[in-house]
Amino acid sequence: MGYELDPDLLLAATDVAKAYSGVPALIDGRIRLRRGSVHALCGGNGAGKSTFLNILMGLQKADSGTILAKGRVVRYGSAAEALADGVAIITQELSPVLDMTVAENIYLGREPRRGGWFVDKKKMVADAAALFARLKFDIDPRAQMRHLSVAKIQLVEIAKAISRDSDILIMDEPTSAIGEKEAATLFAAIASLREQGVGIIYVSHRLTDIFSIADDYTVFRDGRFIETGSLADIDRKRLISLIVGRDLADQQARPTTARGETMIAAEGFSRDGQFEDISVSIARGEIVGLYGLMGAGRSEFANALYGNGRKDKGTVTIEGRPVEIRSPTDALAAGIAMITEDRKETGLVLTSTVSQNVVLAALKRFARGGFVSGRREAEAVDAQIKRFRIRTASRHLLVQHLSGGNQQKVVLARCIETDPKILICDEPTRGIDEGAKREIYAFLSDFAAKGNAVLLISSEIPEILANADRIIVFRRGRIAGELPAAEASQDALVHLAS
Amino acid sequence: AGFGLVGTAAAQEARIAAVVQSLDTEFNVLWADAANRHPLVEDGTIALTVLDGRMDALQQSNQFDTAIAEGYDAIIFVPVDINAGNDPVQRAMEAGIPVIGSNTLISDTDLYESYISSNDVEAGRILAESVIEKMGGSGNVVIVEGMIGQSAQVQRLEGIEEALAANPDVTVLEQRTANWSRAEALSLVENWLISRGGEINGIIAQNDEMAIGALEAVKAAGLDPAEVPVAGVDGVTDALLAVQRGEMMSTLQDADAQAQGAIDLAMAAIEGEGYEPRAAVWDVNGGEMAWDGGQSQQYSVPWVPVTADNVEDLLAMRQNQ
Amino acid sequence: MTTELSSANPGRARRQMAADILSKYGIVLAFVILFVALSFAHQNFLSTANLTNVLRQVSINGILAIGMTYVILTGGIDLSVGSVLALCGVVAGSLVTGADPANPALAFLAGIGVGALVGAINGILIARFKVTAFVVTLGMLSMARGATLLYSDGRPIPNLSPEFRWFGQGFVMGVPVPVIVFALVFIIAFIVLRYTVYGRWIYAVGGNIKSARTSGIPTRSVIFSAYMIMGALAGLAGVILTARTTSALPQAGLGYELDAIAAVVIGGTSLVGGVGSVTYTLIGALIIGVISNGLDLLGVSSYYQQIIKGAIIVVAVLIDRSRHSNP
Amino acid sequence: MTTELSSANPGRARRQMAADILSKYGIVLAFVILFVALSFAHQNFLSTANLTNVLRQVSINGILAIGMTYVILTGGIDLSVGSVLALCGVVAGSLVTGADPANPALAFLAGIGVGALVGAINGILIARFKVTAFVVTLGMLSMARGATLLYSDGRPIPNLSPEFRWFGQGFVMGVPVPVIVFALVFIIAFIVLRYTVYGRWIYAVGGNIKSARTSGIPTRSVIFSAYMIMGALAGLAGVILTARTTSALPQAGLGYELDAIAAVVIGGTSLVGGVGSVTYTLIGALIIGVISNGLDLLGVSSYYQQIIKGAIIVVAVLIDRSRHSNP
Ligand SMILES: Nc1ncnc2c1ncn2[C@@H]1O[C@H](COP(=O)(O)OP(=O)(O)OP(=O)(O)O)[C@@H](O)[C@H]1O
Ligand SMILES: Nc1ncnc2c1ncn2[C@@H]1O[C@H](COP(=O)(O)OP(=O)(O)OP(=O)(O)O)[C@@H](O)[C@H]1O
Ligand SMILES: [Mg+2]
Ligand SMILES: [Mg+2]
Repeated sequence: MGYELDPDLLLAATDVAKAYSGVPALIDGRIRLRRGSVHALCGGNGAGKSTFLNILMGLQKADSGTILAKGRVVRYGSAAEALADGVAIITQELSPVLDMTVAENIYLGREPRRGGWFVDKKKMVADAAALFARLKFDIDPRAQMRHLSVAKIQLVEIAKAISRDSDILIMDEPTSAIGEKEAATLFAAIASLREQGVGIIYVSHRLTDIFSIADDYTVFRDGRFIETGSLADIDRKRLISLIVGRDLADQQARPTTARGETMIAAEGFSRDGQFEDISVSIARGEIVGLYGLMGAGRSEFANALYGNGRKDKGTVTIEGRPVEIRSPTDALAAGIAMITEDRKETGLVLTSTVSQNVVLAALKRFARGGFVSGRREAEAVDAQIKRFRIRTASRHLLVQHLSGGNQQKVVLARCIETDPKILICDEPTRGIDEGAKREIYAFLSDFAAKGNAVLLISSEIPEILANADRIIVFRRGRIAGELPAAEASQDALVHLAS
Repeated sequence: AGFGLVGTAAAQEARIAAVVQSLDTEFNVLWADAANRHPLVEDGTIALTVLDGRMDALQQSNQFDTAIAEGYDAIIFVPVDINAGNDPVQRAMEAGIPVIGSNTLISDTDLYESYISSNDVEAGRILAESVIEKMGGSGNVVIVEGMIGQSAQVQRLEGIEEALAANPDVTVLEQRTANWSRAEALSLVENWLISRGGEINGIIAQNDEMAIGALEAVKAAGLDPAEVPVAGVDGVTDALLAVQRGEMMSTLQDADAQAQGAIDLAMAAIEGEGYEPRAAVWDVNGGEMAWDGGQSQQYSVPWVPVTADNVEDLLAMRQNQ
Repeated sequence: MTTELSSANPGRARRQMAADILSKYGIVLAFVILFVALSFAHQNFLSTANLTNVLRQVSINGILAIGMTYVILTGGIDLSVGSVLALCGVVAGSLVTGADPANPALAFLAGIGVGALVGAINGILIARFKVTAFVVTLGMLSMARGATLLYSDGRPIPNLSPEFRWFGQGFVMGVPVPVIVFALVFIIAFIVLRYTVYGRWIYAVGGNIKSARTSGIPTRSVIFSAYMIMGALAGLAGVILTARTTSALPQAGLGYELDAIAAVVIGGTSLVGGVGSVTYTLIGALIIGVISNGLDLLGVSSYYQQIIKGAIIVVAVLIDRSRHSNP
Repeated sequence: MTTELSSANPGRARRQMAADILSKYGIVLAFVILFVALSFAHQNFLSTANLTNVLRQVSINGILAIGMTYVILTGGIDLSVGSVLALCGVVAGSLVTGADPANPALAFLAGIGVGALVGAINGILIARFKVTAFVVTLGMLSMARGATLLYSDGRPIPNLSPEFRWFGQGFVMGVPVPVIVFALVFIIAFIVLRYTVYGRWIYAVGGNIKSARTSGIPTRSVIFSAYMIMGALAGLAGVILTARTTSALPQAGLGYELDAIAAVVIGGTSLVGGVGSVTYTLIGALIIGVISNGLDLLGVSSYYQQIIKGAIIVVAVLIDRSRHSNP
């Protein structure tokens, strides 16, 4: 299959395939990336996007396929080769060196040198500071990576990739962990890179973003190439149906339900330096949204509520009875379940199987006399796999081998297996595709309607507007205000939060 | 820093450091206990500190440095290694601290003020001969060795080889280390009894611990210890008991004589002529070894073959050790 | 769901399958190769007497290695097992000697009890006070050995009652008692790890302790209990070794920690925690035991034995390596 | 960024600072306490002669521990150091004995060279063939010891030339040569880790190998080189030990791996890799050395020594624990 030597064609890949243990992850990966364009790679969870991109980058080996970069056939054996060839990636799974500083992470492997061998720390920090200034990221280059929130880690990875001055830049869900404000800064950076002739492959499940920044699209489904074209020629609805493989009905506006009696009330939660005097109560049937800018302290508060972190002050009552929650064990016993923000750090046991992860928090329900009933476990897990359309070769697959979005679904399934009456969701749709998102929203709505309570933390304003009954806004560790969803708007929220 | 938790020494008290091989092994424990039972130690005239060399020549060298810095009046030395022991002794002597050798030796014994020991080459010979004799002067033996490279292993092997050279009808089937360990020797001999089936006529073990392991293997294989003689060296309690049962042979190394004798020699070096020894081994106290006014450089404690006749006495003595 | 394509290239699929089997059972394969090679190399290797021998020799290290599997699965390590074994051995031994020996079962339980107690101390320091397992158990290695020497005055305790020695030397229907004990320990450990809630917790704690905590697992208790189980098993091994060597030896068990950890690691259990099983540990222990036995049978000299032994262990794991290699 | 809130409570801020200092320098504090206590406990402890002694005693383990820091920082471990030390010692020793001893510098370099070679073998198996470091180096522990015994025929090599012995026994301006060598090794290792690109790479590989690989760091070469450095340093330690004990001992270095690892871990370097420094390792090695020296000075009996030594190590790290405790 001959390619016309188009000088504007930065990258062309065809027939890229990859299977794990005989199960294909990618069957027919294709893309044509033009110089100075943003190319959106779309597909549902497990469609093979990350697999494809990792192959382009030399992080994984393809079983077959041809890759043409800047007119040459390439087959990168390692990321180092790809980097040397001007290809850089922001991987979906963040993997920073936590015990290093921000600047060290950014210049890892290409440290500015002095005298040949020595690291020029001053220059490194100065360069990093300049980079952040250019990108308008508010990060201290000397900060220890370990102390950053997930969002900031994501920003660092973005800055790192951009700083490589490569002409092909791959971004695998770069905005899944960051807020709207930071996303806007990123888009500005992308725009300026495009000006300079860089070609960007951009993966995101946020279609709004795609329509605002991308020029072309390519859709994968179940490992297969489906369609490619210019975004100017397609509308949102058709793109969704290409991704999902069927038509999705428009999302129903959340019905305004009557508030029942209070289910859970947190009073006066404080932790020095992180949040101060937070009181939140949720009624039966209610979904309370928690909005705030990055680092506003929402996650810290939610974790403290769940017993997964220290609090200095604060009391909790559930259905009018005071309860003492010192650990997640207490929380679960009181009927609270939580989807934590970082599925890899605090959500999943990556070395265990899908099945083991799904039942982990509710093992006692599957056990008699301490022994786990394999049959009941299998039934429950299969039901969850079906319910959330978890794309996995089997329930015995190690969860580390699932695609990012499917991992997130496993976390959700695990929480539901505990049969909670209060669900805390910290960014529950991180990396989840449009179809599955709808299912999750429907689930939350349905869950609340059964007389349960939901605390929904989200940095996606549309998500929070569409799903919460009432929205509480955090600003720098304090409650800045509260709005009924009906009266809330994008502007109102942003105004309160900043 | 004028006061100490330990060692507020009275002026007339003699301070002696004993650097021993390892207090994990029964013989060294017997040695140390015997030293502590020396009359002058018991009555407080001598402050004795036993330093555990943990079977490491470097550790012992370090302990010499510590003892020299501490200004002990004398050092008694049971070296781990025959060659590596020379240098620390020289350092101590140069610092004016007399060093008395005991039990195992260093290669340059001239460095010692004096030393008291039993000859390990001789032990090896006695050991091998006792097995060969039981075998009627011909047949196949296996040898279980101590930790390779240590002086007892090297010297006892030398003695064993001398005895074997004198008995050309005896063939060595297998020879391996069990690192002085009973458990290791047990497995080793179990395995040999399988690979060499009925061929083994005698087992020579370089110490009693390993001999007992071998003996247990022999018994577990359903063999009669009288048919497959086993012998070791040292005279540890379990070995005495086994000899008493008629199941093995052993040669007693007299820990009391070596330890208490060394203390007397150290005191003679400190106090000079006219010091009267207190240990029971000396002729002046009714024992069998010549004191000679403490002026000799070398004293040789005889090996005591453990026999059916003396084993009861030895066991009774062990009760008090 | 996505089976359509897997049949597209049968050659590749078959090769993939072979690689999968190797990756899953590589160490078993290595063991089989070793076993078959030794069967040809020495005619007595396959005799009942020798196989019984091997199993009995493996039992002490095997029991320790099973406990070690639990500890390592939680992401920890226990260096104190050799010393704890000795301590429990002298305590048990001291009860069944002299004119009026105690009931052997009592001594048996006392040995295990002391082990469990020491394990509990390790466990508290690690789980509650968050001191690194390596340091705690290294300290305990030293402390337990000191305590052993102190308790026994540095001397072996002889004259153990014959009833007690049965635990090490006896047979039940032709099978040595240590082997029976080992088999029981293995079966129980296997069932617990594989089928119980507690077993799941062990894996989860080692796999990701933060996630385990978020899932409501009492992580501290799980870690604590793993060290206590290890201690109890070290005690059990100490009792059996003592009964087998006919006296309680204060210097027993020197360096056993490395052998136990080796069995676990050769079996492929990850030192990081969360991955592994007692079955593979069993294979690991058998590999170590069979090498020693085989080289003794073949009459290989001390020097070469060490070289060959080291080389075989590395090669066995090399055969198995694909299981752990990063892609 | 969140300063508004944190400054709200100055008392807390001060306490936080104290906790930070403790967490950063906890082990230094533990060392200082130990040091001061020993100065009071024994009047000779602070004498120049004794402090020189301590440093000389620490130097062997210190050199090994510095190499071990490199290896552990990459997330690995090296159990073979004791055996490699012995091997290099006998090789170097064999060159400088007899009627026509070689140039001591040659023997010195030969010892280091053999160590580097063995380290390279470890490194290839680990970095290239992806066999677990624990298994490779455990195998090497056995193989190198066997090779040592074979080479020396199981006997010490005596009568080393006086020039060679200078490496262990000599002084330069009143400072023992081993101490000078140790200091040089420390300074170089410190500078390399702290200021060079290679040092950054070591941390990166241990901190997150995936990320290091994605950033284009030659991870294999980095891992390989760490084992080679460790091997060379084990060789260096072997040469010095041989020169110090005046004969080359085939059984030297037994169990030294645990002491070296202990120094690293007591210093707070994480066994998982990526965190730690040679400075803390130095403190760790000094703690171990000072305990041994102090207890010997005080004439504490051997059994109690083991108990106390174990306890002090645990307590020292307990003081330091806040640094590693999960929040
Ligand atoms: N090592 C592996 N073993 C088995 N299956 C794997 C492995 N790695 C990936 N897969 C499978 O490959 C498929 C494609 O995964 P990939 O990560 O490429 O999806 P994705 O399109 O990036 O999805 P997401 O939007 O959720 O990130 C998934 O079904 C996943 O389970
Ligand atoms: N381990 C830590 N050490 C120091 N600071 C931390 C640590 N963890 C979090 N923080 C800081 O605490 C603040 C609150 O973070 P938190 O994650 O609760 O914010 P958030 O409102 O959930 O925002 P988002 O999750 O969108 O980033 C942030 O500034 C974060 O950087
Ligand atoms: Mg993906
Ligand atoms: Mg958050």
